[in-house]
Amino acid sequence: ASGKLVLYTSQPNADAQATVDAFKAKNPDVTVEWVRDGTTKIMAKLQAEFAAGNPQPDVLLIADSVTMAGLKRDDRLMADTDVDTTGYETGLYDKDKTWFSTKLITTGIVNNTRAAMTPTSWKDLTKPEAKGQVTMPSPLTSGAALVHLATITQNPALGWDYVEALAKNGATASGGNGGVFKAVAGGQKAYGVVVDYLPIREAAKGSPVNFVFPTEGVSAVTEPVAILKTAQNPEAAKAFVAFLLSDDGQKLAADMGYLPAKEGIAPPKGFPSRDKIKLMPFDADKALADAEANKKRFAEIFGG
Amino acid sequence: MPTRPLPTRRPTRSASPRSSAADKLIALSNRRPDGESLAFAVLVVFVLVVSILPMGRLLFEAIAPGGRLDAAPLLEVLTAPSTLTATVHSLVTALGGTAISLALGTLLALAVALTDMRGKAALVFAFLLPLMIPPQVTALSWAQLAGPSSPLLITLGLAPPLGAPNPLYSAEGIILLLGIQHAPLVFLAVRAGLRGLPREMIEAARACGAGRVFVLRTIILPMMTPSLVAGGALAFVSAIGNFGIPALLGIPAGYTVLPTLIYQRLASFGPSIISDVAVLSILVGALAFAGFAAQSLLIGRRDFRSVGAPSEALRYRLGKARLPVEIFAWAIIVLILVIPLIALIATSLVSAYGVPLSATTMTLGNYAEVLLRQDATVRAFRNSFLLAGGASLLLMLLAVPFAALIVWRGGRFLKSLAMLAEVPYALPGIVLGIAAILIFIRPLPILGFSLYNTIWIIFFAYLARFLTLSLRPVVGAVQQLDRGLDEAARMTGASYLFRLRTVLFPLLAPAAAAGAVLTFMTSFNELTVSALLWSAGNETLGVIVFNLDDGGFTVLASAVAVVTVVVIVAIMGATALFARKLPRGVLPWAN
Amino acid sequence: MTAISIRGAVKRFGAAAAAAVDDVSLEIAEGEFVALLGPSGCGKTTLLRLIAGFETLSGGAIRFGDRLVAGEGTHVPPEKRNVAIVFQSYALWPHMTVAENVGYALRVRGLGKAERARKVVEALAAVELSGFERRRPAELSGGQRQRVALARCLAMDPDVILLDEPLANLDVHLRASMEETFRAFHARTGATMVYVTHDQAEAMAMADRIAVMEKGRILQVAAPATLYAEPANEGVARFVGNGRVVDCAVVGPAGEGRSSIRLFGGEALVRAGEASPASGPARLALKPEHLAVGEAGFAATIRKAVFKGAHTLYEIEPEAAPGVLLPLPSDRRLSIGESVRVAVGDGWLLPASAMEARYPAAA
Amino acid sequence: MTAISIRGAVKRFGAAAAAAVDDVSLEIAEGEFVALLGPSGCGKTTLLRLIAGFETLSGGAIRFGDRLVAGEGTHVPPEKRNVAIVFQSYALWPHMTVAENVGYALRVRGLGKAERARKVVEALAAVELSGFERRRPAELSGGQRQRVALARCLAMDPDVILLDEPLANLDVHLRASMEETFRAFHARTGATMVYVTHDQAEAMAMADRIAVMEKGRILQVAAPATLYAEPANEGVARFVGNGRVVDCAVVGPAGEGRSSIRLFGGEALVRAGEASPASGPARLALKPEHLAVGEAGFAATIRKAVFKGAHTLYEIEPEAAPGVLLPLPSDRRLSIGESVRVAVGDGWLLPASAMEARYPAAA
Ligand SMILES: Nc1ncnc2c1ncn2[C@@H]1O[C@H](COP(=O)(O)OP(=O)(O)OP(=O)(O)O)[C@@H](O)[C@H]1O
Ligand SMILES: Nc1ncnc2c1ncn2[C@@H]1O[C@H](COP(=O)(O)OP(=O)(O)OP(=O)(O)O)[C@@H](O)[C@H]1O
Ligand SMILES: [Mg+2]
Ligand SMILES: [Mg+2]
Repeated sequence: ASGKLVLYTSQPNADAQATVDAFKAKNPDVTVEWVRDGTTKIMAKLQAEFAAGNPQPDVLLIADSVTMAGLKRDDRLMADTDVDTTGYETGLYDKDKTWFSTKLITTGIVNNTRAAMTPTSWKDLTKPEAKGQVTMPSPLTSGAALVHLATITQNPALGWDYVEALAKNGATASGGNGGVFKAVAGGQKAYGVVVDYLPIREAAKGSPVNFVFPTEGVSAVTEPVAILKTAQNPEAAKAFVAFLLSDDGQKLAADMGYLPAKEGIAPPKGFPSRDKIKLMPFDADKALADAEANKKRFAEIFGG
Repeated sequence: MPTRPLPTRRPTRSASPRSSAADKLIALSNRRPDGESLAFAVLVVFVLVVSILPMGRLLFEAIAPGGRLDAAPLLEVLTAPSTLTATVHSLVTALGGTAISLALGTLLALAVALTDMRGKAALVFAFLLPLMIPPQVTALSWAQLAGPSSPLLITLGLAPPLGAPNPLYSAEGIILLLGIQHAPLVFLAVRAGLRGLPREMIEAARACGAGRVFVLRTIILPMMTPSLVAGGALAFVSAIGNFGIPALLGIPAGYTVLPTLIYQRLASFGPSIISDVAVLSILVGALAFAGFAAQSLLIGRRDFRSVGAPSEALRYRLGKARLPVEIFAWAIIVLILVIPLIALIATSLVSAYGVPLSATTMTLGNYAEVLLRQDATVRAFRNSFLLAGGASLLLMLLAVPFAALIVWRGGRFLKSLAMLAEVPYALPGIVLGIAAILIFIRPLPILGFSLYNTIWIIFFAYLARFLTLSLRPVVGAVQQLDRGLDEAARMTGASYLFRLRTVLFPLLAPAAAAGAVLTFMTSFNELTVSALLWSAGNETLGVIVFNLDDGGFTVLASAVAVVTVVVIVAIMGATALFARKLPRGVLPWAN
Repeated sequence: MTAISIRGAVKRFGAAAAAAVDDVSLEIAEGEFVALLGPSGCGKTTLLRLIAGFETLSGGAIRFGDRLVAGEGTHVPPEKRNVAIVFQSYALWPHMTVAENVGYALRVRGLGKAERARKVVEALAAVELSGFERRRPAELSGGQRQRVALARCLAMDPDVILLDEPLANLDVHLRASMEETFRAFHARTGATMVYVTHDQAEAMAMADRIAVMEKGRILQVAAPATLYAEPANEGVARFVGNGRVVDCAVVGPAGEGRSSIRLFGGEALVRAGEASPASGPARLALKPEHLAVGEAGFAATIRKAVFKGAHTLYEIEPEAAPGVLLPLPSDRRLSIGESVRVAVGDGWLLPASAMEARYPAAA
Repeated sequence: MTAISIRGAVKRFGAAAAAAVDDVSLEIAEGEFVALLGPSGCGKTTLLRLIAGFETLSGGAIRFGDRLVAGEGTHVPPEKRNVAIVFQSYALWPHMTVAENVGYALRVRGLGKAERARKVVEALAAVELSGFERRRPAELSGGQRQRVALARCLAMDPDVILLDEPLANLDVHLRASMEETFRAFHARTGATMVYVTHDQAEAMAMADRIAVMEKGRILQVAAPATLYAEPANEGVARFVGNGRVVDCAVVGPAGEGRSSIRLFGGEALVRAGEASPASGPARLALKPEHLAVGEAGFAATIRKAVFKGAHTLYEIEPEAAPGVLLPLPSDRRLSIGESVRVAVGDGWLLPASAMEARYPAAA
């Protein structure tokens, strides 16, 4: 492949740079232009480009499968049937092969090391010890939180009863994962529902936090990659997707500190091995269909 | 004989009868548009392009999503209960915040301009700095401060029990922080107005036996109405459009205002996001517009011109009250500047977020990382400096003639134009960004190239967004200016541009500079507009800070923010060195 | 040649009922020095601003020579009219020094620095402000400010100079010396000058012609001596020279343009024009100096005395006309309440037309 | 009793070399009407502002009665002095209507609305501005503004009124009527008034005493008639009443306070004080009305003529003293260049001390 490839991603800067560098090492003829921003902003940008009838990117590497499901529903994505998906659980890629998960960013529990208990189960957060001490990202603003909510409510063992119990126990839902992590690391709250890499990476640097993969399993956003129907350079785009899903691509994800999506790739330091992490089942299309209803119900429960 | 329209060409009196050729030349020169009309045309086009065009584009998107006329989304959004709630919340917080800004800004402006308080320069300097600190940072540090784990409250024994709701996560909290954040806007406007207040106006009242408070209430404040209105309008519009503070304090409390509602809409997956958002932002624009309309009704046709040259600084002696007043003023500075700044600095000095700052954990590694290793930071400094400097300079140049036209030429057209020009400032930055994308993603007609993915689209958005910041203080100043000063220049035959340069600019310099400072400081670390519009190589400081923070590198983000503040302080300090060479009052912090 | 021709000029501010300038027509010849005289608020400043182009006409037209500058849909902006104006409020630029204020017009014309400096020094010397070059307006006294405004105008070397009470704040001496400056300037440059003032002495001393205004209208335009000696109507008679207008009865003509009249029970010879009534009731314009305390004349009582330096100005009440008060200057020491005989040495019978009610009731 | 006592007042602006007010001492009695007269820039306004408390003294002291209000480390702020002031620049508040401007001081005192309205109407009537209550300053003519400023001051009913050229922008008639207003007001309230003016006639007509200033100093303080007839020094002699000072030789006393002198080759009898030189060279103060064209007297040439309405003011040059120009009013028609005989009817021999060089060289 060769030519110019335009990538929109919500990866952190350094990660995006590393990804692009590694891809270019393999595909020296491709020049990559990439734009990095928060999921909401990058989507707003993209939506505006759609509205103006001139979308710029060839490839998207963003956020979560629900967002991708939405784009697929709006018929914005191109199917890539050539790609090799061996080693990927079904559910980690679209059945029509329009999007493919590239890593697992799981949502679990973080606790401040000074907290009264170390939780092991989601239900621990509804215990009296945790009253008023739990904070979590709001599904109204965070994509990961919305996926988490959908996963929890799709799980018959937890469901909306669990969400209501959390609310009753004084849990707050604010902003995004960054805010939650800061609240727990800063000691304002004892427990938080948060994505894995933040506490694991910062704990390694000395931050007073501990991350727990609850026994019921975790939800995960999978940072899927997809090619736009309007891509100018589908060849390079396909090469990019293939690279991300390859062993090399997955090792790169692990090097950056994320759980690889492909089985058989060693997890990064600080993570338990891949088979010890249980993923709760998740249906992206259903989550998309339910998204507005879920948000509304959540808002009612948490008074937002 | 008395018709000698081209004095520049005939500097000395000539008795010779004028030739018919000269007559023709004169007739021609009469038909040729004069400088003022030219300026008028340029300004109208400018406002049309930078203000009306984006809003028009959004309006189009609202009523015709995807190009097909369809009022359904419009009605749906407007009639949604959440829209009504958010609108009411927006109004409540913006009005409350404006009240606090007005009180705080006016109080300090009066103290600085009218009393013999000490250390004015430093105070003004410190009072303006919070403009530099992103609202999110302020909100966060205050939230930390007021919460159960607040070190300050714990020390004072006032800390609420662990887990108790943070009092700042409420409408009141939002109002308080909005008020604090925008107080400098009011301060700068009122300060500039006070500089032009003729001394005799106050003296006449004092001679009537009026005490200080009475003079303040009946003379100074009423005469400051244009400035107060200007400052108040800015504060109101800023509050209406503010996202950072209600996002941090309102979302946890379930208190949604229009900008946060817009953000939530953007984070959803509906196919009509853009048109929904357009409708909501039109609502925001309408609120801001209503605000301006109310304000201009408030001033009405009243005349605030004062005859006579402004005199030297007024110095009310505070006497025994001096120390308490000084302490009070500095206490405010501690609250609005020192505390957030300390939080910011502390965060930037530790290796990881949440690590307590101590002699052993302190490190300069974050600074080394952002300054030495990440070249994007340095690039962002350069970009932001150029963007902010360019925008504030260009807008300052345009604001003076524009303000003079608005006030002196008047007319409904110009007044409406001026009000419309202010609306983009109230739009949430992300919406303005969307509008800019909608306009510029396609190649420009005729020119054939696209501004998209260049730094110029950010520049354009800055011009649209900050026009009002530059314009408002100048409009207030012109309203207080004796028109005779311009007329005296006209009769010398001075052309429009020459008058602009030699009379209007110097006379309005303090107000224009106040506007430019506001523009520079707020655009220097602007985030929400450039977040959508930046592209590789065109990062701005706000984008860098946000991306670092968003990626979990809060400590690095803090380091960049601290460096930003330091750079601004350095710039402000450096300009103070040249203060003597500039007309008095140009630099708000150089007395 | 006509320099400025004003035809039926009207200026209304907003929807205000009364026009500030009301159907004014005035022809000013090239190089002429015309004074606008009239009570406060009569529209002098407004008329001046119309000429300068700072106000737009509500009606009528103004021409400079043949060139239409205002009215009939045209409005030439002030900067294209080459008229200089000295503002009543000075309008000095506070951010410039005195020298910069004065040199502004020269800068506009692109004069070199040295030449500019020379002319500024000259203009400042003419208003006796040498040495004040580097001050700023805020550091000047009121009179000094006025003189700077004057110097700024002189330095412009314009075709038409409009002056709005330029000497109002100056003392007698400075005023006399400024009057001299104006006269000299006028003689030297031949500029057309329109001079607004409320000070008659100033107007009389300098102007070729004087236009007397009242309530937005022009009452009379004439040379100072004519205006003084032969006012066309009661308004002018009363306004100029502290005049009074009283009722009298014309007995008949007395030759040499004089008529014999009966006044306050006495007799007198006064001047009469062709339009003055030849007999019967008439209105007589009297100036203070027409009256003198003497042996003969009508009987009157001293009512008031005001010291004026050179003389004392008394107010007398004729015994035949209680309520009428007339000014009378005298060197003599008279006491209030004293009865005296007053001789009428001169006077002017107003034209018959003036009796027609526009200005009824004697002073 | 002394209302205002100024002792050695000095005011310096910044590091400027010359003091704006320089060692001024002045005692003003309660209820007195004192005028400050002097050329532009002589420090009148500054002295007034010192009395009002708007400027701080650089030296000396000011007392109101026994109360020290300024100097010796004290500075009572203006609002505590109960002095009213009418500013040269009016200082009307643009955001208030005329009625609000005038009623301000009454509001300060907490007067009821009805009473306030009544007093405002009264004050406006006194300045002939009834019916202007609801206008704003921007809608008034210059003279109207000045009258509003005046009414504002009158309505205050203060102990001390300071007026800074309050009539400068009014026409003669209004001015006369305002003068009347001041006098009546002064008589009614017995307020102490300090009146700054450059108009001598005004000062003469109204003031009990006049202080003549020059370059920050007071030259003489005296009743108007004294000041006019018997100036203490050359400065006053020249400043007041268009006077001139010329060299003469005293021949000897002539009784009745008169001396016989030789002047321009002629002889004359003039007034002399006790301090006037009894013989030898002396300085003679002449006013225009002391000179008359007649059969006798010194020979002189007519150099200039200025029409003044009631008379013409000529300028004559004595043949015995080329270069000296003297004003001379006359009803006669004289032409420029004509030779005439001029009789000296009066004059005042300046005190000997005045010869000591402070004001050398005759006019
Ligand atoms: N902008 C304005 N709006 C309304 N009325 C005005 C305005 N300017 C002037 N006037 C009115 O017009 C009339 C004429 O005003 P003008 O200033 O011409 O008077 P003037 O003859 O110059 O008086 P003065 O000698 O007092 O300066 C006055 O009655 C004044 O109140
Ligand atoms: N703020 C100031 N700074 C410096 N010099 C000043 C200031 N105010 C006045 N002066 C100077 O002090 C002197 C006296 O000024 P003042 O205003 O008292 O004069 P005045 O007698 O009122 O004159 P006028 O009749 O022209 O109003 C003048 O030479 C003036 O230039
Ligand atoms: Mg006027
Ligand atoms: Mg003065």
